Amino acid sequence: MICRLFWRHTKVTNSFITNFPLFTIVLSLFSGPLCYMLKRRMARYWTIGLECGLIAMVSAVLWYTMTTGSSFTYVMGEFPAPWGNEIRAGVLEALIALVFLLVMLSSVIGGSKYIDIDIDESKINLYYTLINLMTAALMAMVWTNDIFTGYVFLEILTLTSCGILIVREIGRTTLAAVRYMIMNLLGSGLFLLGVVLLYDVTGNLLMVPMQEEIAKLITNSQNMMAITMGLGILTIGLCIKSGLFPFHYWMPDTYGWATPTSGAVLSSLVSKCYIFLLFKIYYRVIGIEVFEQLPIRNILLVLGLMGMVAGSVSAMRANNINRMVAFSSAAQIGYIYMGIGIGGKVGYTAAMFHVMAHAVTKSTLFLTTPRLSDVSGGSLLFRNLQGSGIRDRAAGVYFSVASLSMIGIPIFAGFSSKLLFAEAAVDSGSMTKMVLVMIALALSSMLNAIYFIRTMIRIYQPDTTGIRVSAKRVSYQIPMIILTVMNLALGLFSWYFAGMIEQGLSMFG
Amino acid sequence: MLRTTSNHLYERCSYCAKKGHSMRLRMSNKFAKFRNWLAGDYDPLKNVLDTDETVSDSREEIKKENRKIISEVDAEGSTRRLEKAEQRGFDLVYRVIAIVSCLLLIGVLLFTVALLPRYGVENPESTTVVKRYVESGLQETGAINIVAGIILDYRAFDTLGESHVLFTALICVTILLRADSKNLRTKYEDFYTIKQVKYHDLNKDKIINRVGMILVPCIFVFGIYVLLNGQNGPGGGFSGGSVMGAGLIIGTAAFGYEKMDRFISTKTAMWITFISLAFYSFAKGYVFFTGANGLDNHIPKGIPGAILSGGLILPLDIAVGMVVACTMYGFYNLFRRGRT
Amino acid sequence: MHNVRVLQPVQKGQDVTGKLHSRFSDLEVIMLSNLVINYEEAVAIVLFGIGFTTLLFQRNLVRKLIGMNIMDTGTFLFLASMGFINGRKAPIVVNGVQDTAAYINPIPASLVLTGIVVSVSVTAIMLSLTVRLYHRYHTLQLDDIYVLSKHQTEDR
Amino acid sequence: MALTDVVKIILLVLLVVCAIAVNFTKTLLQAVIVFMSYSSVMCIIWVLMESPDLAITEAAVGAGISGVLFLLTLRRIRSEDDRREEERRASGKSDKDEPGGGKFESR
Repeated sequence: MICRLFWRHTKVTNSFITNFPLFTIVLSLFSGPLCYMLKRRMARYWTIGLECGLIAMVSAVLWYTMTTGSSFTYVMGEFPAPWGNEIRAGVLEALIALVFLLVMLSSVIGGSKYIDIDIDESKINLYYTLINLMTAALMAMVWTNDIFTGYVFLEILTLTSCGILIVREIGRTTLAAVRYMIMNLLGSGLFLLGVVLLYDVTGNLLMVPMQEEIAKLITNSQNMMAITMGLGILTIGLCIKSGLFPFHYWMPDTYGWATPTSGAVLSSLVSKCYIFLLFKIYYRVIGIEVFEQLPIRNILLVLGLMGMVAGSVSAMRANNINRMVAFSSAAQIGYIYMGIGIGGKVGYTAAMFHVMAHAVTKSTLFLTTPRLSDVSGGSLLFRNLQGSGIRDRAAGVYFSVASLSMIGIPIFAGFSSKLLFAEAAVDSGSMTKMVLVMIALALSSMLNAIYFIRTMIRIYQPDTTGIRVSAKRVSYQIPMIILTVMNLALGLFSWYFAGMIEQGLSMFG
Repeated sequence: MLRTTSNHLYERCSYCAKKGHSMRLRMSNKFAKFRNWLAGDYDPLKNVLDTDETVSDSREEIKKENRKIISEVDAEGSTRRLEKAEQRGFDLVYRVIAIVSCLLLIGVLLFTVALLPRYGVENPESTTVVKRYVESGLQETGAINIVAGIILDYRAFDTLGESHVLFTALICVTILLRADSKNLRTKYEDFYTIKQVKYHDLNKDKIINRVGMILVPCIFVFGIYVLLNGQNGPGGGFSGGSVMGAGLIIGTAAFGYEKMDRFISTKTAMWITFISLAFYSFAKGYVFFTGANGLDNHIPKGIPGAILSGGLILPLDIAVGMVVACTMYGFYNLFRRGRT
Repeated sequence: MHNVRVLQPVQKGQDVTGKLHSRFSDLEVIMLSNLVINYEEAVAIVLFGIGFTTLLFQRNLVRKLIGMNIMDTGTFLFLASMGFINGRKAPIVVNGVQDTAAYINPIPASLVLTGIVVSVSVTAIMLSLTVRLYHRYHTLQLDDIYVLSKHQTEDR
Repeated sequence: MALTDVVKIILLVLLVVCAIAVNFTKTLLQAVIVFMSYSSVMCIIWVLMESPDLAITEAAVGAGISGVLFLLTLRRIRSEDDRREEERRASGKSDKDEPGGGKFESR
């Protein structure tokens, strides 16, 4: 009897878990206006508590999809697929959402000191409002199964990222925000036009019916021009927004001058979210077999390779540690696009793995650099950073771990993703592709090594003038430990995560 | 001009290189450059961003500095000409590239449009979706206006996001324009208040006051009409809300801030926004939850055509309208006087 | 079901075709007549292009924003002209007629409604950014602002 | 060709003219007014294209609120210019000392 009750209970729980994606979106949407009303301390506690709750929910979804081995769609409202909105959860979505939420939580806690310093007291609750709305947008874009919902939440993401950039009210962030917004508006306009073109030929907005229509059209070879154009425009829009090679010049100002939490969130989550949406569109709207025959893939590969080298070269020339880190994320975006460009299951796995690895690593870097500059007279220039790693031990260690991961030293996350990229290149079956990718990987890793090791030498060079400081705040240590552990876990158990991503990809199609 | 030591160094190096000194000298210079780079002193992006001096945000100093820059650039006439020429060259290239790419984009898009199927004929089955919306939309949503049925019932999730877009914009504008201690504006608050007296005493003008007396109630009645009839005809939350917002704006222009603050204060506007958005989120969350789990949501649809019909459409319209009206009024106030 | 619009334009198109047949090949004629028939879409694309160009080149920030608005409107017009069929009525049920052939496609209208609100939000944010920039740099020309910002120093 | 078609074509041409004219107006105020007329024309086109919902929203949001926001921005800028002029008069400096060559953007 008890056993039966328990069984029923678990069954109910199981089906109840399918509601969690909806709850993540609606709860974080609700906390936006709530934090608008709350005072700053309460807003902060509420945000942190909410993030923890969301992490629990998303973990449950991940566990559920992994044990049942299948994804589920969730109808938003009474009306099923081609008529109403839908969201969808599989292993890949849940994994990405989990990583995003963990990074978001760590960034919010780890940068809270600087939030208090950089932002005016009366506007701190507005900052948390924006963070909550951004979480909602990230969740919605990860879960969505509808291309127009993607557009709406993409706009929320754009506006919130502008908001968290300008909340530090100095002249440079205003200028950076104008630049950022202009690029992003071009991107949004192109994305919307692409969506409209695709809607015009398919007559649907949900991803699954769209894919069916497109498959039908392609077998009859109708409207190929419109499909290619729509996809191309949409791709250009999202590339501009995520900062692929020729469009990456807004990056350093944007990431470098924002408050550290914003820098971490913008570089590690927002641009990744655009890439994930693009990947989802390739996989679920166009169909991956169709996508692999289109020339767009090769263009992405070439741009990604160029971005890897160009970003690293720019990072080498920088004389300011934040600008260096920002330019290096241009290079890392290039890696991800290269993975999509290589193609094949391994290539996509590598790209998605690098999304997670880079999110974890880059947020660590952006959260440690202000600590290093704090013990060096508030300067971010290299020549003033001498010995800062010794003065602030904890920040130095976290920075070194993240740098080593960026370079690609074994046991760290960066190494595993580079290994996966190499494997994908070997698997791709094309000799030119393999050679190109290998050369670019080697070159980029070398450049990475040069500028990160130079920074590490710099921050560990003894300097007698400074005072030794150690980070006493628990609120700083905990998130940094979470991020470092995630980094190590992604490095050591990369096969496990790669397996999860592959499982997710097989549910994706 | 503010020059750091590194810039001098850089200039000297490039000077040597240009003058064609011996190879060894250049090599040693390069080595020095490398050493400087390792030390973080070498600054290839000369004068681009970072210098040592810290300058406070004070406007006076910034202005003084601007003047200094301009006068110095004037003094170095040749440099300026060079810079200008460089800039012009860059501009020319940029413009040509941009024009070509824009023309290319337009051309390709026109080409695509020319090849596009005309709606209805060669178009594949885009009709299944439309068919259900048109043929059973009235019964399923209770709204005569099919568009209202789509945005607030079939595809309500998009609209939920959309109203939060507006709220996000309000937050961003508040961050940018509300005066605070770190904002540049505070130091000149006095000046602004003086100016405000000069610009803002429109409400002392009798004509404007009287016209406002007549016009504002009419606008409000029209806005409420549009808002309440969203399910029965063209209109709905967004249009009705923005008409009401326009009414509030005209009221402020005609009657002045004191009267409007008595009518709808900052706190009230905040509470209205919060309650409307929270109601929206939870009502829609409830409907999504019940719909997905196959439960009955117990919301009566009402008789189509009546004002109290269309299930949740009317309350949602009202909530959206309130949010939009408060947001528009908030925009106006922030732009006008730097606070909501 | 959807033949109403088709019948009219194709007849119209044949007129054009007859005049042009001597000079152009078949595909070109079809394309040109398509452009003439779908003149709304063609205009929408032109508007999009003008807006895009303005957003990209115009140095003045306010004009850039107007260009952005024009670009958005172009996209909306493009979207709406897809659903529009000559001779059909607005999607508001009148006298209980619930036939697809009686009304235009209601989906584009609902999407455009969303888009208009997004575009006004973006405009508000960009305008407030403009105000802040002008307050700081006393100019609206983006090039000048870049030049000034290069010479200016900031904390950190 | 029906009358509505003719009207629509005229309005569309007007739309394109307005869109181009934004780039060639002398002052920003003119540009904003041209843009507001653009929105009004757009509103009529929505009515002709049988989308009354869009027409109402465009009239209220596009021509109304957006235009008001643009005008408010211009006024903020003008009041800045006024302040600048007064300061300059107080300090007795000439136009050339100002960045931007002493031009006023708003006029």
